[in-house]
Amino acid sequence: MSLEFEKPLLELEGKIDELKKVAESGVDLTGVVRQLERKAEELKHSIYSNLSAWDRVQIARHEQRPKTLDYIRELFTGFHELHGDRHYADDAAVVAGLARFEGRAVLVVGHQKGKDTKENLLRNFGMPAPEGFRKAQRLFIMAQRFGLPIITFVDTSGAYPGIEAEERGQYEAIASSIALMTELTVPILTVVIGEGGSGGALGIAVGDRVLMLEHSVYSVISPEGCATILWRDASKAEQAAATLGLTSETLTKLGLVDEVIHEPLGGAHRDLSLTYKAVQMALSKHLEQLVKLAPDDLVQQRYDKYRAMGRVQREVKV
Amino acid sequence: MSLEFEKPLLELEGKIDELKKVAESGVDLTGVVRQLERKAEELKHSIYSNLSAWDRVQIARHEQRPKTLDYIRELFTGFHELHGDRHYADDAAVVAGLARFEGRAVLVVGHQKGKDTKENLLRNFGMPAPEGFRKAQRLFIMAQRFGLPIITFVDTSGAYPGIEAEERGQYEAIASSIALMTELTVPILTVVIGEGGSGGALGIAVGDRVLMLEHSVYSVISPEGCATILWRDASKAEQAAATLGLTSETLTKLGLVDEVIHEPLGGAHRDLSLTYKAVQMALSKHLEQLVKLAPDDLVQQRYDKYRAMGRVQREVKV
Amino acid sequence: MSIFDKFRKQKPRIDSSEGDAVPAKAPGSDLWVKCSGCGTAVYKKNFQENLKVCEKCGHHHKMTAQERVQQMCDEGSFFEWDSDVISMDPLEFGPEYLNKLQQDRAKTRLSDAVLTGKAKIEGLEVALGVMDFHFRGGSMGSAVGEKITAMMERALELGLPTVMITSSGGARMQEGMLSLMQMARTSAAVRRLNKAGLPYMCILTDPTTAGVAASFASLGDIILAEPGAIVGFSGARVIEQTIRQKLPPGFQTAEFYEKHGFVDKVVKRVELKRTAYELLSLLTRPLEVISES
Amino acid sequence: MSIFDKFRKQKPRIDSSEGDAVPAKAPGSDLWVKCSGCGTAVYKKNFQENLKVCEKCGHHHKMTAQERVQQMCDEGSFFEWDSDVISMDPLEFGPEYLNKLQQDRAKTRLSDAVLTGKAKIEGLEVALGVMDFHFRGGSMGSAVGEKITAMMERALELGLPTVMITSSGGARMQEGMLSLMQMARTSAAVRRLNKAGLPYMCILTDPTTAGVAASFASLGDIILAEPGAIVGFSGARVIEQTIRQKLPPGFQTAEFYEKHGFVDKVVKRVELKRTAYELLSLLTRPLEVISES
Ligand SMILES: [Zn+2]
Ligand SMILES: [Zn+2]
Repeated sequence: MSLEFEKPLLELEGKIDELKKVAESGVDLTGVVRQLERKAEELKHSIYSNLSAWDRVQIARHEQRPKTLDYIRELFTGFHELHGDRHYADDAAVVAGLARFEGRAVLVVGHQKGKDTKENLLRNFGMPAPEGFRKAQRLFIMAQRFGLPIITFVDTSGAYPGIEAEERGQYEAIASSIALMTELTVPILTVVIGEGGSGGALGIAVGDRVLMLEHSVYSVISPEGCATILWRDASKAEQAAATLGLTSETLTKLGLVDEVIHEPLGGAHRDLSLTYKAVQMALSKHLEQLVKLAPDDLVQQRYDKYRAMGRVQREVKV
Repeated sequence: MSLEFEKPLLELEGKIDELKKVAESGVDLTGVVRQLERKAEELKHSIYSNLSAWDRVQIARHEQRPKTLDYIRELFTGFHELHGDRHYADDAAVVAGLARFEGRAVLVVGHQKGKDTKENLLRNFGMPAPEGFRKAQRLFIMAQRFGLPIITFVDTSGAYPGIEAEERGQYEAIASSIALMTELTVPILTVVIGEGGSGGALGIAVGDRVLMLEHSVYSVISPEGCATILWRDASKAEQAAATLGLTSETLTKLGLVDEVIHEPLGGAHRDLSLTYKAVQMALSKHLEQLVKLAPDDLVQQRYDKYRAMGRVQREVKV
Repeated sequence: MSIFDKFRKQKPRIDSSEGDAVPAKAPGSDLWVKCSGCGTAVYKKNFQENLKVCEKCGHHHKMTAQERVQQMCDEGSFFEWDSDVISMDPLEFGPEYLNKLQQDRAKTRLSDAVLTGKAKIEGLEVALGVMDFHFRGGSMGSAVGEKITAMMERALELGLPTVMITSSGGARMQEGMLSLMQMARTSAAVRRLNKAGLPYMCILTDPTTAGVAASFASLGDIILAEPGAIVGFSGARVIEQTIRQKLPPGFQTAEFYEKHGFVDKVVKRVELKRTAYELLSLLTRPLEVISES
Repeated sequence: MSIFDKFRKQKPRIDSSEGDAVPAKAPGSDLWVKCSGCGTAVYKKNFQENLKVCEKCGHHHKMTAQERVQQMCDEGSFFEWDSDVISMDPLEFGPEYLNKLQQDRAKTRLSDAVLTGKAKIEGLEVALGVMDFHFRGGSMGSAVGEKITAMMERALELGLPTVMITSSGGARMQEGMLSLMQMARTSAAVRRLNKAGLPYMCILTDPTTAGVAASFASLGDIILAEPGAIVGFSGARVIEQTIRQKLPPGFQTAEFYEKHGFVDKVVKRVELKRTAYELLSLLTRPLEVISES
């Protein structure tokens, strides 16, 4: 999968590879190659330091971008996935389980998109059914019982919009998940690692700290959905993305995101180990701070944090 | 519907009615009628004071026996039925709602069998699906939040044994309902008004006081089921009924039932207003006692009560 | 005197909206409205006296927040809170959005899509929130979230039960993620009511969907709904696009959700006040013998 | 030295049962058993070394309680509780029932269908209950309920996590309603563990149905199950009679219930000890860095 805005770079990189192959047969192209490599490096910088909101959306949705299970594999030890909501089903769009992060027992929960079509079908493209939120709730309560911090990874285009999901109370599942997270007495750390899609994201994303990878996006509605509503034209998604304020910078400015985790040049998928390291360090720092808080303080601070999220004014009547 | 053991009495009563009709046309039959009436009264006593366990099963299952909604209509005011488990469905085999009993706000929950085929189909013959138990649980928790006593009416042949009920975790629904009832901080009064069928009954029948109408039955397995297992012959249900200890007397002796509510001669359906009055008085008495207890004492006493339910001995090894 | 005449006395900010019913186009059409359920033309006076419920088909038309207050509260008992809280333009959508807000404020005489305050229902004091679909489709931005959260916090201070009458298409897109966060903010406030043992009742009216359905609207101790009200998370159009087939009739109605276990009771508008009162009394006045009416 | 030889040293009460596998009928059949999953004849020594799991088809055969202790606990760490608690005949079923109990006590060397005690799993001290299907089909009467409840109360006193390995057809009919009440009794004890923040783990083995499934077996903080174990409330025969059709393949298996959301994880017998240990450690030793094996 190549992204539109990366094409000039990829073409140049392709040319360099070709020249290198030719060079292997004895022709001396060192100078030319070096020159092109410098050019590629410049191009890379100019492309990636001027990413539009829509470019970000593309990166956030990139199939090769690390997913929840990648982070679990790389940053956690002894992970045991736990299944089921104890009511109806196990939803593979949400993975959850116990594991250790830097030796500390925690509950990990995250949306899981697939890396290919087969996995996407299994996991319904990471779009949770009500059972996904209810599995999370069940395990949140268990984590609370045993005093385990909770780490959630957000990566979904949204809750699944299907007949059966509606029948089984998609809205109720999201609401009760959000409400539960506001009152849990254990630390909650959330990282938006890819796409944060509306209520389906928020259902597992009410945290004491909400972190966000630099090129992730988090939006009240998909750019396509927004464009359809505003201009009755889904192809104007690019324009919608620009207005929705879905980037990590804007969300930080609005006070909705606590820290942006910087990504390697070109996005997380271009240097996985750097990405994992960055996420680990961020988690580690915040977790260490949060576990020091008394449960009552934690809950009060979380309440105050969300209480402050709004921009209103008092109307002056003339 | 006439019961087998009642037939001689019903025949005699029919004969008396006939004679009375004849008498209306001028013939003096006063003496004969009076004699037969005396005989009928004696027969009634002799029949109803010698009811076998199997006779009881017949009375307990009688279509005209008062059902949960009858008690709600007669003993409660301002009943508002509340629907749904907030997860999957509303189960009509279990009715639940808020109402007042002698002016006091309470939660009422009960199995509801039908009085005819149509209602039986709607209510699945009073056999709960998992959603019935989960509706009860949701409302138990609400009652606890607001300090409302809980009154449950038990009348089911058992939890529904179907594919979908199993898929949706019938066993889990019953278990969590039982467990919840053991720890609720509000008074729980249970009345077995008809058939108490195994786990499907117990799922709403863990009470601080368990009352039982005289001719109700409460059994670990249906007599038919027991006969099938013991003798591979469902028609030996009568024999099984006798051995299962399912009558109110036996259960009182075993310490599993706190009070037997006496029924009119011939069973509850033969004198409804007497029955309602008797149930009301029993509920009133016990409720008054229970509301005086502090929540912690209530829970502790309930624990102790169930803790004591067992007959074991220490084996003396020789 | 119609119910709305009464309201006029009580509060001046009456909206003459016909809800989703439209003025009939015949001559003298200002006296008639056309039912959006069955198309029947109804004499406007009767329509309003009947609480905007069609006498023929029973369709419950949308009400303004003020009409709702009139319907649900004892006369003269409503005292408004936060009437001056308005939204800003945090994403700089620009004057178009601000103008629309201004227009809707003028049209509805509300500061945003919810009216909050203290009121009495059959003598029982409650905190009351009423959403109004006529204000930006009842969408929830910062102002709606703020007013609802503040209302619940006041209910907590005053020890009042809370009644929330909802009508909303969901989050307000133009306020972006701030809008989404109102779901968490309001839900957190509901849980404080729960913890304090104060009853919280939701009354879902047409429509209650998306971000509002998925937050405070489905967290009630008791959830009532008006007949035919559309409830749900995803909109019908989005679902149809996803599954590429038409939705079954009755899908996502109040009755559908009662059957599926998410609504305690579907209650006709005419019975709503009494029902709400009786249920709230059961939770707040446990020992009182109340009269049956 | 096979795992069962070890057990013999540790405790004398070894049951030579083959679980549901049957001795093959060929000459020298005492050396061979036939897998009840695929019918393959397996060399008995291998069968037992493989924890009674068929090497060919993976079928998990029933184990005795003592074998289970041997499999799950550190050598020599098991200390039995309430070994002398036996049921009575409260309904006066008569000598036939009492004789059967006596026979099963002799056969299984258990006082009733559950073995309880204190043990160590990879060094972690736990309260452990193991049901044995060979004793009256694992049915739950007063003795089973008493031993399980007492075990949990001891776990509460000692502050130990509890592991309950289930195998049962349900309530014990011959003890009537006293048997049913064991569901409430044991469930109440589980909730005390919950309140104290002590982990409670259920491990469902074949079969775990009816009254046991519908009480303590489904109340675990974590619920593991062995592959292929039948779980459920109603028996397959009863359901088939009710719906008058055959049940689908795989119905009511551990895998079925994992898919339907009621089992956290299906775990092969060979991995059970390590998995149980790791999960319990996560709940009881939150700050410890444990080694991966
Ligand atoms: Zn109409
Ligand atoms: Zn095999």
